[in-house]
Amino acid sequence: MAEAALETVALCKSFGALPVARNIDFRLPVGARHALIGPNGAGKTTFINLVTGRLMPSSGRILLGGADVTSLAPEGRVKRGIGRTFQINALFNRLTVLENVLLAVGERHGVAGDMLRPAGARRAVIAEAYALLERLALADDAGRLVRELPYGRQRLVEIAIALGLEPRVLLLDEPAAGVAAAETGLILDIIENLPSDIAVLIIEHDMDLVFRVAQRITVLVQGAVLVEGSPAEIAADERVQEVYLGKDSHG
Amino acid sequence: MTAAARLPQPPAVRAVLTRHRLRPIEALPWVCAIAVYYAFPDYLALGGQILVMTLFVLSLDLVLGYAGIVTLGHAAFFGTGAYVAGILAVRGWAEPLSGLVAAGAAAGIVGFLTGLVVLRTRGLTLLMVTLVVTQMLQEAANKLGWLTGGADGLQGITIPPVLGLFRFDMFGRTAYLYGLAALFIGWVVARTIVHSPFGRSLTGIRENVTRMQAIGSPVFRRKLAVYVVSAALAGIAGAVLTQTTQFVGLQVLGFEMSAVVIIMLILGGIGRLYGAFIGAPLYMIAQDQLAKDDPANWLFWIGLFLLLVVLFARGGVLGLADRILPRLRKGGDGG
Amino acid sequence: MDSALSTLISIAFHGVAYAMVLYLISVGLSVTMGLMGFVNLAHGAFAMAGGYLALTLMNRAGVPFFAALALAFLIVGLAGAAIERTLYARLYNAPELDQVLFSVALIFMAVASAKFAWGPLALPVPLPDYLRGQVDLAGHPFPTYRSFLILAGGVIVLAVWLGLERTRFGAQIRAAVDNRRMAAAIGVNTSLLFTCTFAFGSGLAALGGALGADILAIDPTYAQSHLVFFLIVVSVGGLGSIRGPFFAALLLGITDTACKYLIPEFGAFFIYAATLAVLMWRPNGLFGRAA
Amino acid sequence: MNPLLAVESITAGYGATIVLEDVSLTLDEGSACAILGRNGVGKTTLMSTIMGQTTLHRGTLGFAGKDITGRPPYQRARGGIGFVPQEREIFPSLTVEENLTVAMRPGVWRLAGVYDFFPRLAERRSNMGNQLSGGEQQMLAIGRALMGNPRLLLMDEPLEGLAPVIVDMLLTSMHRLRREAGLTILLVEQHAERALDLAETALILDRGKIVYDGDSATLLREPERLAALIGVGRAVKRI
Repeated sequence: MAEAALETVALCKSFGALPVARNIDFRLPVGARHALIGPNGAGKTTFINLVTGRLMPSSGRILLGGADVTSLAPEGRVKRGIGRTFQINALFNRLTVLENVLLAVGERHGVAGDMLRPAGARRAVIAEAYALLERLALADDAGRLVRELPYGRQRLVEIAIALGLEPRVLLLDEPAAGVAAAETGLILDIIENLPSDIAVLIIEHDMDLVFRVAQRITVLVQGAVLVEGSPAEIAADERVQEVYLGKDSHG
Repeated sequence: MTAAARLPQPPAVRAVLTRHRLRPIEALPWVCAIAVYYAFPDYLALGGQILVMTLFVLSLDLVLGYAGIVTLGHAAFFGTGAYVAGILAVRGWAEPLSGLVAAGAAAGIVGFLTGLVVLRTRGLTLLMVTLVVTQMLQEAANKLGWLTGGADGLQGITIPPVLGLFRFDMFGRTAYLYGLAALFIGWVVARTIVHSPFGRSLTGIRENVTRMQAIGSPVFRRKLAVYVVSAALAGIAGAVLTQTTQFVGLQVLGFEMSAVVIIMLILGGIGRLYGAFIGAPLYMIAQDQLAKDDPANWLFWIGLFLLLVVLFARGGVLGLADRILPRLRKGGDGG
Repeated sequence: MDSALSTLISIAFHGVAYAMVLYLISVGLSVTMGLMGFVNLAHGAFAMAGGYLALTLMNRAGVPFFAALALAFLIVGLAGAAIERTLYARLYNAPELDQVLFSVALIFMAVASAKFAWGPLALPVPLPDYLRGQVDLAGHPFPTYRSFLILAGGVIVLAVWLGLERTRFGAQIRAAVDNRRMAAAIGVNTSLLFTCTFAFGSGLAALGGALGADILAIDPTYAQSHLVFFLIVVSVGGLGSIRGPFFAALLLGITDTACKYLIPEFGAFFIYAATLAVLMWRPNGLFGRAA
Repeated sequence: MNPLLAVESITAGYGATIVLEDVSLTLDEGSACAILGRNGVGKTTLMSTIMGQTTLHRGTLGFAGKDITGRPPYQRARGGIGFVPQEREIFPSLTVEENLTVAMRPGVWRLAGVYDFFPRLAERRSNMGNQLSGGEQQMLAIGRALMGNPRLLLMDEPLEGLAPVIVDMLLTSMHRLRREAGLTILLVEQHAERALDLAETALILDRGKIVYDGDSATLLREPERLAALIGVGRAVKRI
């Protein structure tokens, strides 16, 4: 069995009496391309928040590269290789594109707490950040303020920041959300060309994108895993069709 | 290092590589300060106070302008420094430099302890907590009359010559240079921090805390660190004020003190390191000229002015300069 | 034993009277801050304006006590509406720092204007004869004016509660505090609602300032020196709440009175410490909802 | 006859984001239209845009013969658009009765009428808004919209997350609203068959664009096509 980059064991979370994650066993092998789909309120973003540490689970365990990180603070998990993007852009709007990525790369190099040496003297950090922008075709915008970019380009900066962390597990929360249809292609290209050793988990409503990117798909319904399988299996699965077409299983 | 050697240098990269380098214009405040010393010997007392306030505003800029922490209680640290320096001097530890260090350390400790509380809150709660902490200190200073002189202020402070050489004279020459030296050191500290990776990450915290957490930044620790540094600098500013004026009163811990220092920062330009160097002198000189006869009206005009700034001129003097200068230069260098 | 008891009664009595004033002034602040999310530090200026207006009407123009109160309520309320429309409304979505600066500017201008118009000293409070002296209740003598204050405050508090709990306008306000967007979606004109609420809150503050002139003296620094107490009532009570600030005001009024009686050497130190503790324990106040 | 609602090539979203692109639809008085599509395709955004709660980048909105494009939400509500939002958004610090009366505007629907329609609400009239079950909240949300005596009722997934008994009960109510009250209804619904049963026309959105605009009977007759348009299988088949 291939090594798991990310694994959750019997993960549960409740808000008061309301369970939002029920006994989720999930396994993301190294280098996987995996999609998480499900109706609104199925608990997809909750799952991401549990994995990244923004929420603490009620019970269950989270393993990163085999190590238990269940009680680790969010920044500790980033250090262990988790990177994420946000459903709604969460960028440093009044900084330039390059500076946005620099912050992430600087944190990863462990230099961001340094009060003494100038940031501009960290040439390795800057070189790496700029190379990343070149890879994502953002180099021309490197000096522009993020808030001046069109929304679709900002989505790319989201991904660039996450990649600046050199994550082993990359969580993409609706990477194409809010982008005009004409621009989604670029985002898709980027996702398809991600380094093959990164395990990617993508939450997405856009089925074209999901079926083009994912090797495996997990369907989440009401906080629990309904089914997991290959795209073909999911497409053919009766229960999934019911969820999406709303046929009443009991009537 | 090989990657660094191959680093291409388009303008965006060059900007990051060179931003921390000293520019000639950065000598301007210091040249001005020295010039004032020789040109206006009669105004050195005011000049000394301007230098103190500049340091105080500079310390606030770190917290408010860079880290985005909206505090209504920065006077807590200024006042702590002022009282510690005064009390030490009255109780037999009058040597000024060590007094300055002790005051800075005391303010830093107060910053650390209150920061543990303050920085866990936000919005109105944060405003309230900072305000209440300062009120608490002021009330303590008010009621501990045996130690602080209470409402009458702490009197009878005498400071021996700095380094045993420079006596605080009645013209305020030593005081001015002493304040200038303290401000210079404060500026070096603030400038170093602002241009360090730590300083950049503060900007990140101001712009988007959620994202900072998601890139693995220990946000609380960073905020606490800058809060402590800023508190210590404010404390040193307060101590300089005590040592050079040989008096401390309750107003150093007042709401108006906290408010005025924010106003000076807004006036000069927030989050820009040099806003303090413009806002504090401008405010204090205007106050000196306009408030002489009628302090009440001065408050009205500064209020009205602030109102107009908030409604129409965000960014202060430096912000206006940013908007006007490019227009003047237009045609000169189109790049 | 008897003297201890009468001290307790006296503390409770003066504390409650003080609390009424604090509540009248602060309740409008709580509702408007909860409704509009605006950090308004200048609310005390409206109380101060009410105090100056009422006292001047009585002192100079010989307007009767109750008429002066009513006029203060009306005029300051209208002024509040005008200021809300022209100034506050422009900053509803502005950063917190701008709102803080804006309201600090208003405080400064209010303080300076008051000093210019009325001089630096506190105004005398000309009470009508029937509110002077003492009344005897169950063997205890109580100052008549404070008793009246408690009574009047109680009536106004009750009226405000009934207005908010029993009228459609009150329901609209509560709905908008709960969920501004949905309130608009059922046809509530929220910006008009804001203006009305702001005007009413300012009017109540003016009433509180005028009624409480005997306790919180009307001098030019009023808006600044009592700011912290008004904010404590609101933040400890919980933003947007009507009941929260009432209990917070009672707590603050009685504790502060007790401290002044029993441990004057500490001043307001314990009040601040207690506020700090409460905000640490419940950052949204005792009756605030979780953010 | 002029349509009651005319949405003309709108592009809308939240701030700079774009969720809907070039969407048009018209709705005649007394008709009902179901909006279908998977999650995240912009159904809720369409509702919010008609209500005036989103950023409209392009396009116009007409209602009852008037241009309401720039109108604030409260004017649209007063003009006759009732909104039942997805999250129900009951006012928690108001009682059930206050939740209803606060939305009251003159017309045939009054408190007594709503209580007749949903007797359960009458039983819970003095409970606070946050003490209700999901089904009761849904009834209250619909009742609240009715109190405004709307000509058009926007309903965003009114059946989601409810027990089957409640779903049946609410469906019956919705059919009655159409038949007896003659209300015009725009309905977003996950359960395609139910929605198509209620509404005579249907609109299917995919990724912010309209991919089907026609009558619902056609879709009901051709489940294969319906599945292709909203099911998860479509993308695979295309590849």
